[in-house]
Amino acid sequence: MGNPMKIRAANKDGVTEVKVLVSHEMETGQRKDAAGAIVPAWFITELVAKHGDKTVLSCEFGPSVSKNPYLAFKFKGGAKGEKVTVSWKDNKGDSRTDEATIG
Amino acid sequence: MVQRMLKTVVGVALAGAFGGMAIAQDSKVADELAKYREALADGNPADLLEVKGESLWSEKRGPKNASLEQCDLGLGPGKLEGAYASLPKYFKDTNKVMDVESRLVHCMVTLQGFTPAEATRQWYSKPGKESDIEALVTFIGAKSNGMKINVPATHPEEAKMAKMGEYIFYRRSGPQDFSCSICHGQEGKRIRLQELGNLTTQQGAGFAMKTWPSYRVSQGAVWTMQRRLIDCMRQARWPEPNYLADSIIALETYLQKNATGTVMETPGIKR
Amino acid sequence: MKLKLALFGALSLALAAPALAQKAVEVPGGKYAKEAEQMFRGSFRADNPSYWMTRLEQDETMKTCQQYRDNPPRKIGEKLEKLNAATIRYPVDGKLIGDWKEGEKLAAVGTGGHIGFIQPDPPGRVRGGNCYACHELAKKEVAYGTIGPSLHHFGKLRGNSDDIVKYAYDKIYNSNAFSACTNMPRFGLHNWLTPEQITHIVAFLIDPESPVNKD
Amino acid sequence: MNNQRRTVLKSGSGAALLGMLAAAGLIIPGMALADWNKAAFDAKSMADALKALGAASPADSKDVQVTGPDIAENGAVVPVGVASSLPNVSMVAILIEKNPNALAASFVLPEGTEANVQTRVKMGQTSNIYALVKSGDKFFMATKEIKVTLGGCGG
Repeated sequence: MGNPMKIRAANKDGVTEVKVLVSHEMETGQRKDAAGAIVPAWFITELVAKHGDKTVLSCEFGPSVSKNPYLAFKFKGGAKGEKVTVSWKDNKGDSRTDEATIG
Repeated sequence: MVQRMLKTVVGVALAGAFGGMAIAQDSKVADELAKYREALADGNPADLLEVKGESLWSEKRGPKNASLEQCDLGLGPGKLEGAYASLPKYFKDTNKVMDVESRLVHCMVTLQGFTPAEATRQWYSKPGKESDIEALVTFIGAKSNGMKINVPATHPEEAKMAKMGEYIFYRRSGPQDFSCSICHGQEGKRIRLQELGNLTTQQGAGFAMKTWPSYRVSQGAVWTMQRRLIDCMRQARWPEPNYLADSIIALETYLQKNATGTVMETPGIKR
Repeated sequence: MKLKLALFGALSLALAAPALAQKAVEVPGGKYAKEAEQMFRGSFRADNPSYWMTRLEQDETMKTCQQYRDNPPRKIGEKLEKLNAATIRYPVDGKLIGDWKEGEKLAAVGTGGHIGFIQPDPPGRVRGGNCYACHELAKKEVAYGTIGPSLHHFGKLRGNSDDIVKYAYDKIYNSNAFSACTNMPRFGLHNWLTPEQITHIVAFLIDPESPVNKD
Repeated sequence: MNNQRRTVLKSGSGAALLGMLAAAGLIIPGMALADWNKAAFDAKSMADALKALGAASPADSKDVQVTGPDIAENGAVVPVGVASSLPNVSMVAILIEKNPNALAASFVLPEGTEANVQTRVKMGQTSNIYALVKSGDKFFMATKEIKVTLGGCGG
């Protein structure tokens, strides 16, 4: 399940700016632990942002996206009080969805 | 004669131009570095941990199934606003000068019934292994955001700890002849591209202390002040002092005393 | 008689003044210095390997520098400088200029020598001079520190006379031979760098082909 | 979500790509990562990654920008973004030439989403960063070098 995301969404002049911070290890699969063993890859592969039912962004990530991924983008529309939801899933099949209200 | 003069003039102008280029290069580096830091500041992963710390604070846990809400961090049970900024301080109930982490562990032991070993087992996070203490300290620290650091060290025990911290600050040893003061005892210096600050002054200590706890992008984790100082000693190529060791609390007292009056900006984010 | 006394008083005052000025800088820790040392020594795990703990030992230079907050009176400073100058050893073949390319690598490496349980260096980690942490050297490296002076164009400005070469070698081997209580580590004294490695860094500073002396 | 994106992909050269992946046995219906472009993310070189994205030889364009500072204080977190003033941008991607796998992230932008996306990536060393943009059915690209610097105490 992971920890909750931090999602900020603000509408200005008809454009909604969304900023997302995700709690995730984003392990590359190339790092070695203290004992010298490879730490298996573990990273978010897909992330989708929706405004209501409409997808406003879908992303594919590789392991070189930083730990605790950050994402910022803008879409036309969206009004104060409406919801933006963000979902991700990782290569281990874990997933999570959080939502924020447009301010 | 005129020709020679001309040559000199051109030479000086050229030297000036080259000097200017060097400065221009440096200031361009500084500008891009500022851009980098600014880009990180909006979206600090420490915020995620702060939220987690908040729920850990009120969650009933441990053998006594109690929350930490009655924990006294120096300003009274449950009073969090400004508590971080006024630590370390002397506590009558333990007859010790304690920092935020030693006091937090004290509360986990006395209120929640954890053993000290249980409470400190994961005092810092590792990839895939989160630390409750990191989350709680991030939350507690954020409750002092915007407040002034206030560690005057007027109690005799606090004054003594600050003095002992000063001793450790100047203590040189190890295969690199280091002390804290080697890097942090002068104005306007940097190591690689990182500004160091003179920690013996209010300005320097304030600049350093106000942003902790901080998310360290190079580590992918929030570091508490204990973690920060223990790592300084690792970087000095010394052995690591124990977590919550008095000598770390002494250093913290010395630094917070020097920084007193500086407004907190926490959690921070840095290299 | 009265005059004599007054004179004597003035003289002794004058004599005392520098001593007083020196005294104004208190020993770090003040009256708690001894207790602070005990507290510090008591901060480590009892089962630490003993060679780790030797890193807490202070030789006379370290102790004296700490006592004077790295700013010892000139006389004491000179004594330390002599003491440190006597420690300098040279490579067996006597050659003080090595391979600047090796020196360039050593200057950039900041790892090595980390001990402990949290983030020790993995076995076999290269131990470098970490020169860029404190000094500007080759222009192309923008991430340089300013704790020490810029060494850009070191050889270009100073030439490659035997004196300059020996100075560079000696300074890296034992910085305290020149200025007691300097911030710079004593790389040779502590065997942090071997004499041969030091000659490589000397070459990096002196060789006209080294990027330090280009651009 | 997946259906919608598949539609977008199919409308462009992604259809060929899907076909290729399916042929390679990389797409198995119901698999958790069915849609994740494994071939592109696994590609070691820029050229292979671009090929797997269906953008074998994108044209350089002044209307595409890699946003972000020229210098990173640490390679673990490097803020980068892609911005473009080209019309009908439906996809953007960020590639890092010298990383073990060049492709860092790709984004499908439905109509109404601006061609301006920012994220943070890891960089093993100083490298060129490429912003790839799909405008209409053509690919365009821009590049910028980001210097990764070492930190003070040396790890």
